[in-house]
Amino acid sequence: MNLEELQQIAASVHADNEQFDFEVNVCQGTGCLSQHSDQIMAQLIKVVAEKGAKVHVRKTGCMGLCAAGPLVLVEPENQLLQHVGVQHAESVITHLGKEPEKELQCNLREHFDQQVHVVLENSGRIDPERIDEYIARDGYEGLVKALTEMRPVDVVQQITESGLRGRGGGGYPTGLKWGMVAKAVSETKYVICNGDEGDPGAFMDRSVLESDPQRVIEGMAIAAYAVGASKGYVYVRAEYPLAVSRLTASLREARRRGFLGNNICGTPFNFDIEIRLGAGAFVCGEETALIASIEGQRGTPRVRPPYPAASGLWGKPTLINNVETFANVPPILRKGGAWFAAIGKGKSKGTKVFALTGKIKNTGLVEVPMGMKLRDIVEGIGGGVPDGRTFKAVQTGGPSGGCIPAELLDIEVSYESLVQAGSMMGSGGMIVMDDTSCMVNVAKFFMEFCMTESCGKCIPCRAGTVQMHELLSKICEGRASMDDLDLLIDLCGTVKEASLCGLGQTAPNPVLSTLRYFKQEYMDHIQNKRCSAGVCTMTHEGVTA
Amino acid sequence: MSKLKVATVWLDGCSGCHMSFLDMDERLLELAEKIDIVYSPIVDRKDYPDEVDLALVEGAVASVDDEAKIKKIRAHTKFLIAMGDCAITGNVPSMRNPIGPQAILDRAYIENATLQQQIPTVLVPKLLTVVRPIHEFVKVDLHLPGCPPSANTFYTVLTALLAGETPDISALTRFGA
Amino acid sequence: MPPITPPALPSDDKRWKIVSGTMRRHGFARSALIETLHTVQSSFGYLDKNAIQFVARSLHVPLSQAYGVATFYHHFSLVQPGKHTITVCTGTACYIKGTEKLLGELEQKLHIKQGETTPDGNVSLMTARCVGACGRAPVTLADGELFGQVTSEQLQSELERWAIQ
Amino acid sequence: MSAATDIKTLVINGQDVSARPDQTILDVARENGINIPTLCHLDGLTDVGACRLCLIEVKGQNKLFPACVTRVEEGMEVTTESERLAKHRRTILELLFAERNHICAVCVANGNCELQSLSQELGLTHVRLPYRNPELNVDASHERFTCDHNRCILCTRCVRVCAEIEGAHVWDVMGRGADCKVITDLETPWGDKNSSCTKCGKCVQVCPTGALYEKGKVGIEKPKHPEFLPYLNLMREAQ
Repeated sequence: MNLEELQQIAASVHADNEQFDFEVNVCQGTGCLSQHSDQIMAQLIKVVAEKGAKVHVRKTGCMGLCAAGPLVLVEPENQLLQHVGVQHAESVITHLGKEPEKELQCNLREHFDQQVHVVLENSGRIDPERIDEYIARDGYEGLVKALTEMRPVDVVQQITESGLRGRGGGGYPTGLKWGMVAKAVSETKYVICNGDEGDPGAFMDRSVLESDPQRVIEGMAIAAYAVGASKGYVYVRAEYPLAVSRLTASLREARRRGFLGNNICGTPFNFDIEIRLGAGAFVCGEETALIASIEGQRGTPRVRPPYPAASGLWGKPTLINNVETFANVPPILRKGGAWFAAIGKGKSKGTKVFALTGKIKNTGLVEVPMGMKLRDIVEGIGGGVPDGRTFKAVQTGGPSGGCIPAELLDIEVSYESLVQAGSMMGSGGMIVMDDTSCMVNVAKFFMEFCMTESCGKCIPCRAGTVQMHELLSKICEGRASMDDLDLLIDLCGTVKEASLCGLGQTAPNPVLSTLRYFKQEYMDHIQNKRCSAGVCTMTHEGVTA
Repeated sequence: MSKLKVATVWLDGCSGCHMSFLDMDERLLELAEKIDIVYSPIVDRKDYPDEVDLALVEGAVASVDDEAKIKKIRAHTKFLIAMGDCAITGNVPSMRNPIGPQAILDRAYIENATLQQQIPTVLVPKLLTVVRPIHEFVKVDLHLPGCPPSANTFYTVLTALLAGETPDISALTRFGA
Repeated sequence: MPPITPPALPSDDKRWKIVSGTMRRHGFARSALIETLHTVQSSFGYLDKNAIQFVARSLHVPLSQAYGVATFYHHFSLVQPGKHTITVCTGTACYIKGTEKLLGELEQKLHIKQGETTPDGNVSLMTARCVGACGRAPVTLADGELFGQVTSEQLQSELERWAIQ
Repeated sequence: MSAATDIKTLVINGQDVSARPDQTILDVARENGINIPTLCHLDGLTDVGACRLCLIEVKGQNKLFPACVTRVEEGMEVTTESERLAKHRRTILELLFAERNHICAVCVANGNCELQSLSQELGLTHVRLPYRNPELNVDASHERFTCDHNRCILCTRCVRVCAEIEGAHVWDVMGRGADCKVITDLETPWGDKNSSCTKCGKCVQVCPTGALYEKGKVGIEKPKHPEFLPYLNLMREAQ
């Protein structure tokens, strides 16, 4: 395969599409599928066949605005249709080229116009299981370019220049990581894609794997070439069956087209990928735990160093990046590191995909340039809080992150600014809360999560999260004293500083950040036995047998 | 100078701490020059005095009665010492905690009783669901672990306190000592 | 390493061949433990001690290690699930949208706690740590089928349907 | 490279010390008479860095490092005692005491227990956290030994000694988080007729508390002897 052959494939796809007057893309992501978008698609195909219309009905991945699902996108008009039901199929087809029915029109300009799609550029626009459609949208150009025109060190250089940082949460510079693995001396090296998206309230990785799996495969192959690996693993949550099946099909397609296997693109480069299923353990998002899990063991993290870059899977140098990180790689190779570095602000380059959920109008998946104001995401793209309620906080970073209050809505979204605000970027969950959410209860919710997800290896996390959860329950039930609050703060300190891995070290964050911005709510629960949001039920201590 | 008013209290414990206290033997006489025992299972007085300078509390809080007592004691005591493991950790009385009070009552009064199998309710204080150390109910000024703390420990700690010094507890005793 | 002769299949049940196939595909490597347990779980619905022992012996994994792995991952169940399973998502987005209340109602209606199965073996009530459909919160899975923006009435009718079947 | 250039020099608590590059801070500290508290570490077993008691401070780094698995580096300035470390260590012990049912007074290991002596060493006179009081079982099915989960601190020394030294891997950890428990085989009784236990007793010797003990023996009269481990390792290397 060379660039010319790629272009030929692309041309044939374009020629195929030319035969049609219209393309009707039907979202078949998890969100829309739960509203039977598969039946809608079948009905659309039926109507098209009956009418003999020159319309291509295409199954695609996620279109982002899950709140308005099931979604249908009509091309070339680029008209998005919302809340489409089976009963609308006839109308959708007959209105092609004309103005669609009023109730179906989705014209949320403020939602779409401020977004910049790099990772999601193909989501909702291609059939995720047809590799040629990916190729038709410049897919695999990056890999071919890397293999035929660049040395591994040049690839690393481009990534470094792009300023891309780990999208899994930590924000470690990707180029630096690649360089370390590339320099490690070993016959065998591995590339692992971390798709163990465990943050509750985050579904970016699921969506990318469902909507544009080839992009991740290409990113991994480029990485493997850059670091000198010949074997890769994608670790996906078992809770994502659709992502797994699309990825499986895509791996087969990639092998068929010769992007995986031996002598890729006629070069001596060999690389193949296997899928490994997670089995319901949040801690496996931690890289050493994930490695243990791929090795077939209990997913308990181990002390670093040595880092996986030096000693990872089966003791070999291993590159681990998150799904979204790999998904950013193909366009960087295609358009150059400098292009990517021009998007974003400061030390946070490129875009970030967020899963915008909770008490917000436009729930769904959004991709924005780094450095955008939080307010623009919540109020602009998200459309603000519904039902006339008041915004209270936005939670980012999942159980490792924190809650950002209204007065900080004008901060820019970057790795540094979010940490400064007591939260973190995390993998991209962004959960909006209104005045019906009790912040102490939210802290308790996250603590319960950390407690049940703690692997149990180190004492501060295993036993500390249990005690913190107990103290938070006491506060929520109106049984706590000020001494209990002091004890909670004290425990936060030890769990944060003494835990072995990131799960424990960040477990106190939701408590610390809510204490920082919503201390009054804690005091209200403790001193006045009152929950202003009306979430907590105060009970009195049972004293008898 | 007036003598220090000292109380010793017996909650849910085996009285071993009190025995050990008495094991100070002749040193008790020496202490008696500086302290008055104003309330104790080993003196006559039945009600807790209004003002006590120092109280040594043995035993865990296991019943509603214990709970009321410890709160009253705290209110009328300047310096409160948790004496021995039961007061500090729950110790042996707390071994029923995993199975709950009903199981323990059944075993004692029904399963192991040869006659009159019934659980007493009159004049017997109600048990708490869990036995807990006293510091979970009131502020404790000094913890003196041991099962029981030795007579030497008592002597060293009390003489240090009388001299206005802070004793190094861990150098003297530990849990289970 | 000497060639591995796997132990005999526990019974004639054809599903053991599927399990054995997974192990063979991975060359009976120890690292295939989790993959194989996945196959057991999807074939039999749960892992019993016999199955864990068979897999452990076949892959030369110590019994305690295999059991440690099987009990570490919450996806694996060591008890037989009910005929139907209702899974309530307890992810953050669902929590914010009131999933706790739904779960409480289900517990009350079924007279079981989360993670348990009704005494008649008809319904298991499970929770999931986010199924990634947060845009449709609150979410539940009824026998694997995803329901978004679910209401207690919907759940009630689903339960009634199962009760008749 | 000559051996001499391989020697690292570092400072621990203001004291200049030298070390081989493969040594951990814990090794070097103990060689030089500096005590760092540990529970999961045992000479002769691989380290897991799980108990977090051996955390130390390194100058210029805000993070704390577990001494048992942190290799020495040239010029490192290590502090093993500070208010911050003491606080964390005491809290860790409190968490352990509160987690299960450690009733020292009636424990077989009373007087020979590492958890108990550490609490004294670190000046812990009471536990601020509420006791969890879990209901845990005692497995006395083995003809010679008993496993009392009430006293287990999940240090995994038994798991490691059985797998690494005895080579039987009878023990492992099951469950997750607070539900973790050491088990033999498929959570089957230790003394089961099909048990893979070799009855060597190494696990009992390395157990720091009263979780594993020999029947008919009380700790105070029968201290444990884990010193055989480095010896076994030496002899194994000599083969």
